[in-house]
Amino acid sequence: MGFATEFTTITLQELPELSNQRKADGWRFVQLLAVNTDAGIDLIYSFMKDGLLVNSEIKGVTKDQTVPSITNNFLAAFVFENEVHDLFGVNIEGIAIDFGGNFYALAQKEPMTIISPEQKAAREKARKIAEAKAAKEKASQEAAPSEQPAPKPEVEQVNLEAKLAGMDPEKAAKVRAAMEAKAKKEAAAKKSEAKTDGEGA
Amino acid sequence: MGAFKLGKMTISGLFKQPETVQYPVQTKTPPTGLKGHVTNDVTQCILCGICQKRCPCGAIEVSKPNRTWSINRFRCVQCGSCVRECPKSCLIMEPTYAPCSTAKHVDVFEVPEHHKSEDVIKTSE
Amino acid sequence: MATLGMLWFLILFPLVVAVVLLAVRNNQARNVIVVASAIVIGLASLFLVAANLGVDYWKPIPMASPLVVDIICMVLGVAIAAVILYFGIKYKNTLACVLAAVQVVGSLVFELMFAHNVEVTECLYLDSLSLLMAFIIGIVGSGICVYALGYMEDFQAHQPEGAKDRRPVFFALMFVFLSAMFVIIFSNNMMWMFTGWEVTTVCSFLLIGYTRTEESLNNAFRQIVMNLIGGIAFLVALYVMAIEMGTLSLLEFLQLGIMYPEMVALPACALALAGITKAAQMPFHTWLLGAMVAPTPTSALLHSSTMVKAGVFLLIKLAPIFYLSQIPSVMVILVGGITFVLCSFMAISQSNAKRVLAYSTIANLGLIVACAGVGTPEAVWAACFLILFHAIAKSLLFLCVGTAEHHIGSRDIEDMDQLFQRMPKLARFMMLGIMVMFIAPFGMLIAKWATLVSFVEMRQVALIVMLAFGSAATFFFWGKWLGKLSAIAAEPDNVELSVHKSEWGSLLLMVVLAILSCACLPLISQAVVDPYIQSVYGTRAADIQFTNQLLAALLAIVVIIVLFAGVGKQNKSKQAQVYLAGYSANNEQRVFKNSLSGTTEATMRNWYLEGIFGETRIRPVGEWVCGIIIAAAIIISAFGTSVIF
Amino acid sequence: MTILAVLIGTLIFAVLAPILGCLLAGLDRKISARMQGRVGPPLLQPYYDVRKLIEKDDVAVNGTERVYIICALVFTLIAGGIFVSGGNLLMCIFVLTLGALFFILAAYCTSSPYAQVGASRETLQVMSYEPMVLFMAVAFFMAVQAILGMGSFDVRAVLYLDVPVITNIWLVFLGFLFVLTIKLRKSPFDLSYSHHAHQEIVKGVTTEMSGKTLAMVEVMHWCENVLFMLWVALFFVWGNPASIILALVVVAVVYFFEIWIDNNFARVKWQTMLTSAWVVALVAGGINIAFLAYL
Amino acid sequence: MSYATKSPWVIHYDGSSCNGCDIEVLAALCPGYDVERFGIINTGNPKHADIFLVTGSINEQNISVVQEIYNQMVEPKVVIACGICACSAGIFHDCYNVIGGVDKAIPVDVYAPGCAVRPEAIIDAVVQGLAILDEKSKALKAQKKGA
Amino acid sequence: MGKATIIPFGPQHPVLPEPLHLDLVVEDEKVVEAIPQIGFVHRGLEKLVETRDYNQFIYVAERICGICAFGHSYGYAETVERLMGVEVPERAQYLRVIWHELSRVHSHILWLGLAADAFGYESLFMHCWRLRERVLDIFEKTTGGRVIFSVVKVGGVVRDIDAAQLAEIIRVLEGIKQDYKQIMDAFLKDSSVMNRTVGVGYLSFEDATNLSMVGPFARASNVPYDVRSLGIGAYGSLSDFEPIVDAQGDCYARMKVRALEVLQSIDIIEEMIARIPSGDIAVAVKGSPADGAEAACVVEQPRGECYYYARGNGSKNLERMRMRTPTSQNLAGMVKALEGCDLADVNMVILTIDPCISCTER
Ligand code: SF4
Ligand code: SF4
Ligand code: SF4
Ligand code: SF4
Ligand code: SF4
Ligand code: SF4
Ligand code: SF4
Ligand code: SF4
Repeated sequence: MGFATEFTTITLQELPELSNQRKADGWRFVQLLAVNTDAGIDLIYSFMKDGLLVNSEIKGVTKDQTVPSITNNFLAAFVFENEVHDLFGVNIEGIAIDFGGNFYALAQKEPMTIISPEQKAAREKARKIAEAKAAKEKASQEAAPSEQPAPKPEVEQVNLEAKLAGMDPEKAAKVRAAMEAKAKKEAAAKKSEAKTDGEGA
Repeated sequence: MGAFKLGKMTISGLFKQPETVQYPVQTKTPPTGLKGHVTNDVTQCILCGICQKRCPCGAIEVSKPNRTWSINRFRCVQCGSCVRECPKSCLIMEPTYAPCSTAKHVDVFEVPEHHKSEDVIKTSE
Repeated sequence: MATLGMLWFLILFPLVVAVVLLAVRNNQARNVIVVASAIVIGLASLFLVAANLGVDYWKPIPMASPLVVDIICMVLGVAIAAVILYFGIKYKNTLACVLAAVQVVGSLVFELMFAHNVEVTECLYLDSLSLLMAFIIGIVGSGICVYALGYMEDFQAHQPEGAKDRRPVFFALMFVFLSAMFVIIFSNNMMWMFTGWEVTTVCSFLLIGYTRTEESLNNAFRQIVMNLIGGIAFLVALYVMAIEMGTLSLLEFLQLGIMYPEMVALPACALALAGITKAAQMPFHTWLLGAMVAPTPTSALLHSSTMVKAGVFLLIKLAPIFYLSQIPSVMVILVGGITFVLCSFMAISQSNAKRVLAYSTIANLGLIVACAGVGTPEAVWAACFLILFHAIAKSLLFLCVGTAEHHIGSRDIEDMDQLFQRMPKLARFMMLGIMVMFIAPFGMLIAKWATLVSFVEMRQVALIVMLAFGSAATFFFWGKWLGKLSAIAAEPDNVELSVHKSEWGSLLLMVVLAILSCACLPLISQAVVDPYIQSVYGTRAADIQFTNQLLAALLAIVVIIVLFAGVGKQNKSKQAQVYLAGYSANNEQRVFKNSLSGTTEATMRNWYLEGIFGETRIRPVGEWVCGIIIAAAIIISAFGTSVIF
Repeated sequence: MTILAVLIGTLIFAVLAPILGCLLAGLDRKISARMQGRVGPPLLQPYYDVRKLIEKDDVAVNGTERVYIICALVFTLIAGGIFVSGGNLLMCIFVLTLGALFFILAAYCTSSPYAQVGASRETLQVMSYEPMVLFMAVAFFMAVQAILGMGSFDVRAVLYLDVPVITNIWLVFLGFLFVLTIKLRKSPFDLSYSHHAHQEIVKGVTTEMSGKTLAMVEVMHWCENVLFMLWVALFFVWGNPASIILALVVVAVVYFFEIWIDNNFARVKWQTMLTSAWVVALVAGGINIAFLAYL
Repeated sequence: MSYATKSPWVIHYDGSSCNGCDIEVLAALCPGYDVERFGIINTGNPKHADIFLVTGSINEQNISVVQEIYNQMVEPKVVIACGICACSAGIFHDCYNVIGGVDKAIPVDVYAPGCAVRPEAIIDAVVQGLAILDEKSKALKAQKKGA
Repeated sequence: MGKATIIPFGPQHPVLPEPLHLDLVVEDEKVVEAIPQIGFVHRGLEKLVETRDYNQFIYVAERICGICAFGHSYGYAETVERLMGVEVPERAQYLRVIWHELSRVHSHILWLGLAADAFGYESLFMHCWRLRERVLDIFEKTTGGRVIFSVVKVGGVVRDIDAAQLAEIIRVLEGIKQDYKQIMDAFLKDSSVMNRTVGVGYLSFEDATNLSMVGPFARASNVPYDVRSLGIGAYGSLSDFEPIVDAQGDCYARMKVRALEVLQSIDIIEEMIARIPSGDIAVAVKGSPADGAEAACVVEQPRGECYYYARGNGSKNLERMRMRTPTSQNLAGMVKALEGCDLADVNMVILTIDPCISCTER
């Protein structure tokens, strides 16, 4: 038996159908996970049969949408559905063993949806890299992609401001201070990282 | 089925030397590479800060202005990545674990000035 | 002659009171009458006991059977049958009707055709056993009557609006019942005894059916049917006695029996059957369980600490015959032993306090029956003490349960959590009652000990085995109840302040009796029980050395002091929380956080071991085995008798 | 037997039993440890434990618990006293049972879920071993009767025997050894509370006890254990003083055997305990007694 | 020396440990190190314990549990934080549901570092804890006498 | 009849090595209802990917749990390697399997010990842990740590095991095997143990498949699923691998499956050691996972299949890292198996899924 993974995208409406189908065909429920993205929460349902691991992804579920529970078919999902509800704030309806938002006692509500400055920065950086890469590729086909220069602090600043606009002023100030320190460190770190990466081989 | 399946082992236990390491009277000889605690051979350290950056716990703090290298042993998880990443190989994983204490503290090492260090940075730049 | 007067007084006075009570409808007046007459009866019986303490001889009181009494007996017999027939027809119970008809015809025929030929010269008698019984009936029985006053008031208050107040009948019945009991224990003339026997049956029938609910009627009929069977057996014995032996005197019968044990096998078996039905032994034990629907605890109490005692009383009287006569002895021993062990087992599976008490009653009666069956002096000694302690402790317990029921609204043991705090005094009384029932150094266990010794000496292996297992079960069901009561937690409401004075009075009486009887065990042995044994067997019997009795009494006093003076106080230690796995919500009240983020109270339910000791498993076994034993014994003895004659 | 003798016996027992019991417990832990391939605590560890418990702060769930425990301890000592003074074996058993009842009540009175479940189990344990213990006493009586011609429950009767009672009642002795494991609270019958191995009911009966109360419980168990060993010895003593040595050897062997059992069994559930103890009692006790009765 | 030091009974609670430290605590009780040599017994019941071994860090949900167990222990008592998580929350210190080391919930007497904490370290920590236990025990005695 | 006995079970409870709470409703010690609650160990470590780069996060990953710590670092590395398309040198793959199987040996023996403790067999518990100590010694000698090793890195491993040490491992394992067989006898043939395990906590094959159970828990209900048979990494080079299954479905079967897996693992280790190739133990890993790249992988932990998922965002920090551990999958089966067992069996049944709350909640 070999092992293979597959990623597919489905819509929210197709979920019950998928769950029924998988049940009928004797697939094993592997897991449910959520990823917080700008567009909403991605839900990934994984099923497995004969070494084939299929991950079906529902992109960008928003707060006002309700996701039907699949515990009618796969009871084992109750753990993950409760978890996704508590940590990501996804509304899941009809969980067989529903802890009603008390699966975890948490300091913050829906902690996984809070976009930390680090995550923000990382996404930003990734976007820059991607942009730069695209630009480079366009500019010259023969050059192999190489290390990017560190993102310009100004650009980051702009982005940050945009993000902070919505926050309450006190918090925003804090974040801003943190970001400044972060940016400075980042700049220093970028250099050392480049170096060690080179030496690591 | 049957009883006293462990009978032989329990009886023979009476006549055998127990396998207990009678610490602290007796100590095991630490094998090489035992993850005990991290120390810094400060004569080599160039305060580059790589260890600080690599540490997944933020247990190390390198201060260039004060010329100190400090480690919070109550935060270090002995992952050894600082040791592996230190460019000067001045970090050593000692095979003895950090002592217990009634209060948490940070171990601070003063890093003396040494000329060579400047060269190293230059060459590697 | 003074004694004779006393006996008559004890028999007749309650009857008079009963008649008066029937007429009185005023609560106040009834209270006064009941209390006063109870005191009179109590004092009279006390006086009787005091005056005759240490009678170690048969004390037949010469008095020819007055014709009046015979006629009264006959009339009563007919009246009883009439009552039963009336209810039997009214509620369409054919079996009861048939049995009643059989009985009334049988007894009429007997009296008209045979009884006249037999002259009984001493109709009443007195010995130490009767004294003991008189003490129990006079003190415990009348104490119950007093208790019933307060109890029935609450009971009436709980009844639906406009329900008929039948309390006059109720109290009249109680006193008739007392009178009938006195008749049973004092009569040498078996005819009289039989009449008293039937009167108790009917009184209890009426008391059980008091509420006239379907359940109570069913149970009342079960009682009457079973006891009529016993009555008919009694009648059979009378026939045999009159026809074959030409006597109706208990004393003569016993003397004859001792001389010719084979000859009396059949009447002994028949009388034993009568005793067994009355003492609610398997397979007839269900009537006593059914009796528990009667107003708690009044009639239950009559049944448990007095009426059933009539059955064992008769059997103990017959003990010397059992000692010599094989067949009835084996039957009584086995039925008693099996009843003891199986009912002790079944008590484990009960959570209704009254049913536990009922099973325990049946079990203990079983033990007494077995002792009677063994028939040695030692066994009889033990049986006497079993009767005494059982009567006192059980009535105390029934009273406690009744009072608790009225104040916590349930007779379920599961609802008696923390009674120790909710009803501090009552709980201690109950705990004392329970301890007297099952644990050394208290009376019941000392008596059981004597039982064991007598069994060992008689090499009754089966009985030893049954006793050992039955006692173990006894420990379990009492122990767990005791535990329920003793629990302490934050439960501030003391709900016992509204208990009636009359109830406290009777409770206190029982407690004092219980304490005295335990503490004075050696004295009672010497003053009452030993003389009886001496009179019957010509030897002294106590199997338990005096020092051991004394030691037991001393220890009992220690425990009582601890119970009433030692426990329940806050000492100087700091208050600690109980361990709730680190997840308390309100530790004082044993409330913890639950899985769904709410709170739950940690509660404790006793064990019932339904799968092992459940009624449905055990009952059929007991009923069949005992039924077959009885049938076999009677058939064999009947056959044997016919061969002899 | 006079009350005075019991009193003196109790005093002697109260002094000696804790000392012997403590040493026995220490030995037990030492040997168990070795059976488990480890070193184990010092011999006097039980003594240190109790001393420590006495030093602990005085804390209780309610004031009643300790009263019950004091009673339990006192009755255990009296039971020992009755035995030591050569008194009635049945009385000794009954008084010990009274002690057990108070121990159970102490647990119930706390209204702690774990202590109460422990108490229920303890009650069940008493129910399980009680028949066999009674049979032991009965068999003792009958054995004395068979040897002397006159039965007696008195412990001191052994002094007049010319053969030990074991000769007549070895089957009962075996049955008694079986329930002894329950009484000693050893695996597989350590249901109500266990000295070791973690239990689903925490510390069962003793869950709520601490400090001095717990210390008393420990001492009580030492005394109980000594008393049980005396019971064992009873089977092997006769008129000859040398028999005491034999009895001591047997006691040592029996105790060692119990330790070994303790280290070789999983804890059973109550169903198994109840049925096995009763079956053993019925078979060992019943047969042996029947034998004595009809032969 | 008070007897407290000769019979230190422990209770272990797993705060939000990764199990690494838990099993080392258990391992210390097992033949490999056999801390019963010092009279240590793992009681599992706060009422019987003198030393509280906590592994793992404190979070929203277990803080009350740790506090309750601590409160139910009878004086004199000592708390030992076993492992980095218990000392300072270590690698998890910036997790959203982690409050911090055990000292955020109850007073800690000895910190035993290590990830996972080694059985030897636990033994060392207990030995250090015994000195503290002894002091507390003496203080309690003095206070009792005074009262 | 009357009310029920309601007992709070955990979070602090001597038989639960980890915090877990149950509201237990029992009658005569028979469990009528058991509602579990977790959440006492939840730290939220998946979110740490935002502050640790993918190299550092491996130290977080192995601290998901200290028992199969190695498995987590291995699974994590494997997933990230898939994400970034890194080819791991063969020797490193073999070394990973050796350590991983050693972890299984230690974990199963540990579990057997805990099981023995659960049914009140203290000396058996002690002997299990005595043996386990020898496995830990191997770890200490080869990795420098007893329970958490930090020997895996993305791209390979950080330490090699030299030939002498490999021989030593074989020697120690043979020694363990001897003692272990006696212990296994006690588990599988001792009547008092069987009395406590046979028929307890039954889970049928249908239930096990319907509930998607994994690991020994499922295999004891005859579900022949073992990730190792998928042949990921060096497992692919095993001469033969058959998952150990048992049809009995009760606690005894689960014990048996685990007990036999210890021997199976020892065989695997021996085979790996015999065939280990020489060569590098790591490759250099450069760059960052691409934005939006996804990878998933499964690893057979001692407790069963563990699922890993990683998503990159173009930076050195992952966008999302997720582990679904065997315990969280098996919780549903545990609730099912608890139905109608005795109070005394509760800890036994809970233990037979070998719960690791730590990794369930992360
Ligand atoms: S100079 Fe080089 S070594 Fe020093 S901090 Fe900068 S990058 Fe690191
Ligand atoms: S030890 Fe704490 S501060 Fe340091 S990196 Fe880890 S989580 Fe952060
Ligand atoms: S060993 Fe690991 S945790 Fe400790 S200081 Fe070094 S990098 Fe940090
Ligand atoms: S990495 Fe090495 S040289 Fe650099 S600061 Fe740390 S210890 Fe010093
Ligand atoms: S408590 Fe119940 S049974 Fe008693 S009188 Fe009131 S209603 Fe009737
Ligand atoms: S408490 Fe636990 S670890 Fe300690 S001896 Fe008992 S079973 Fe073993
Ligand atoms: S210190 Fe390390 S081993 Fe201990 S609990 Fe924390 S992460 Fe786990
Ligand atoms: S399954 Fe358990 S042992 Fe394995 S990693 Fe998870 S928590 Fe640890």
